[in-house]
Amino acid sequence: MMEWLGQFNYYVFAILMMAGIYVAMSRGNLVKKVVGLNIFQASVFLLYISSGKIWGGTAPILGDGLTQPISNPLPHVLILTAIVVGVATTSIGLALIVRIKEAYGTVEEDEIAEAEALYEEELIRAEEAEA
Amino acid sequence: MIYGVAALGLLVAMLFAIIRALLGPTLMDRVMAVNMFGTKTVLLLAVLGYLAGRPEFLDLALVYALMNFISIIAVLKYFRYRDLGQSRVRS
Amino acid sequence: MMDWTVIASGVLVISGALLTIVGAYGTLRLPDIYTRLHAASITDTLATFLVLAGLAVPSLVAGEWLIAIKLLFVLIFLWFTSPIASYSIGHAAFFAAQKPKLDHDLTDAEGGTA
Amino acid sequence: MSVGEWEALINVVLLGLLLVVTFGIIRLRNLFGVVMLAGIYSLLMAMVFTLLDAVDVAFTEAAVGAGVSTILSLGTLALIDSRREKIPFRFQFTPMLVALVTGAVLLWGMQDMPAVGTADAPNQVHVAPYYIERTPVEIDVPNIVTAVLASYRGFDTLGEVTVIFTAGIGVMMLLSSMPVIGARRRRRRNGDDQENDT
Amino acid sequence: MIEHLVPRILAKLLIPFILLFGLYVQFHGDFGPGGGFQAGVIFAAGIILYALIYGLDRARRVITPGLVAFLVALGLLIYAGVGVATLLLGAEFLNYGALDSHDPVHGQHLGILIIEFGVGTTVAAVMITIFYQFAGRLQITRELESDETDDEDGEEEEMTGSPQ
Repeated sequence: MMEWLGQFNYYVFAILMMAGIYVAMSRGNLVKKVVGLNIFQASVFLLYISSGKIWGGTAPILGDGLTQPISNPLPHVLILTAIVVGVATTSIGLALIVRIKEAYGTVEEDEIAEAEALYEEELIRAEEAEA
Repeated sequence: MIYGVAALGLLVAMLFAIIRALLGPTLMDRVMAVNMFGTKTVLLLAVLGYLAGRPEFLDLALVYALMNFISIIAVLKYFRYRDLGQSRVRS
Repeated sequence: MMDWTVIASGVLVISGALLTIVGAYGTLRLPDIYTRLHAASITDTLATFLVLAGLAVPSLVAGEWLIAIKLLFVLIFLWFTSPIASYSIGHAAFFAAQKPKLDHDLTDAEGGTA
Repeated sequence: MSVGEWEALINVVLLGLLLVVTFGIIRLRNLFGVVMLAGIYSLLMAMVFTLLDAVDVAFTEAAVGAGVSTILSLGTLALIDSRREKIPFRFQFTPMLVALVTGAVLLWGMQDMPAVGTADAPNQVHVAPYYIERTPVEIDVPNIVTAVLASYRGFDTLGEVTVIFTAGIGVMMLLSSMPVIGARRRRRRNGDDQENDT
Repeated sequence: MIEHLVPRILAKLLIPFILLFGLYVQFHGDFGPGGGFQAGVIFAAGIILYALIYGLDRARRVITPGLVAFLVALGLLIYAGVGVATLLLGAEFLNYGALDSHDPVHGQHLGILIIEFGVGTTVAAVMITIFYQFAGRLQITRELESDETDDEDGEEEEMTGSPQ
């Protein structure tokens, strides 16, 4: 009865994944990159949860007098843990950003590369001075 | 049926809130839009529970009401002090 | 008997949803943060009550007290937190030295940050 | 209209809003605004989860996305003191190419997938009925998700908890130590004039 | 934000409810939506709200970082310990049926309850740890670099005249 919907959720998943990849790759700001990765991650969540749904079904919690079909509980389990793990790993990424800011004074990718190049030069010069 | 219509109405209001969050000339407008969006989320979650015929999942709406408040407090603290761990007024 | 429940619930829920739309539309149209906050928070309070009361009607008629009590809790939390969030936002906007837009501001130029 | 059709309709509207918010996130340069929009994104995602019957997942997303994730991002913003992206939005070729190739591959792979929400899709008939039928007999808890999470897939969950544990330790190690090295390097770069009033 | 009367009073009212609700989600997770992961995050959110309102120092005095670090490890140990206990009772790793020798279904109940508690403990403690580290970082850097004022409030785009 829901033929008109088709694979709509999967198309949205594809678009969100593309958007996530694009943000994570194209933006120079590290915080924005992390947000892009989160979008990417959430698109995968959407794929899994969509695949478990039955239209007109009900949540996989048993009760009295349920007549509807029950949606697939397995994707829910996988994604439930993935969300919490996702926020934990995101926090690691953010902590790394904080350390990068403290070390380089910036969170923009090109400025970090510049500072790194400067530091390399400085090291080489110091070695030459010693030799 | 009525719950479906009400849900669509709430979704229209959410669309307005999103537009305000996207346009929002000042940051405060965005914060306000997020807060408003959170309230509407709570309502929509309650309506969705009734739409699906399993209204016992209201715990979700309860969590939203609480979490929304916490995040708004964090936002305002960030705004006011630029430091989430600040404890008393610095001179 | 059944019809009465459905009609009462429907009227309450849909009027609440309409009120939400009005409030959200107000946040789009009004000129500055304080008036927008006004539109959002005041309609939110009543709309929350209407929607949740409308949802509570069928549960109360069916005698599902646990669900009605949970709805009551949601209502109480929203009634506590939503105005206070609005208050805090207004407070922070005031401390960020955003000036309300007055009549002469509006006639001078539209747009621009406060 | 039946309940299923209403669900499908609301699903379409919610996913449309999700796309709007996503493009807002791509376009916006103000980092605080991005964090706010990410909060809205997470709220929308949780509504989609509720609609798709994943109540437990929506519960988690509610607690994590709306609360903790926003607070962590704000904490980071307070620390890095960077309010705006330096580079404005502009079209970049290589990332776009990668994204387009990914999308094309995904669409190609999706051709064989069944439509969303059909009851006879392969993943609905393979292992899910086993869990749904056996849980009342073997575990006897009403929440099948909890049963699968804690008992049938307990080993998996142990691994996940270990990952969370490791992440907590990692953040502890990264942020509780003194930022000496970076500070010294920056001070050397800034010159010696700031050394004396430490 | 302790000097802000209205949020403070509301937080004083809400924090016990949030903690209680976290416990409800934790131990009611078998019957409705909920479980260790969600409960841990909600419980941590209660503590985080306390830290936001009353300041990190007071929160650290209530829930000391040492205690949190202990709880991070304790939760995982509870989880793995249940597995080891089932091993010792002669069943497979994490086969809770062995926990009750008479009724395996009851053993499953018990096992799920215990490991959910372990999960909740670890998740709550990790979230609190992460928040403590992020919120306390500014203090560390300030102490170290009290001479450097990183061009504060130099170029504010959308806010004019930040306080302080």
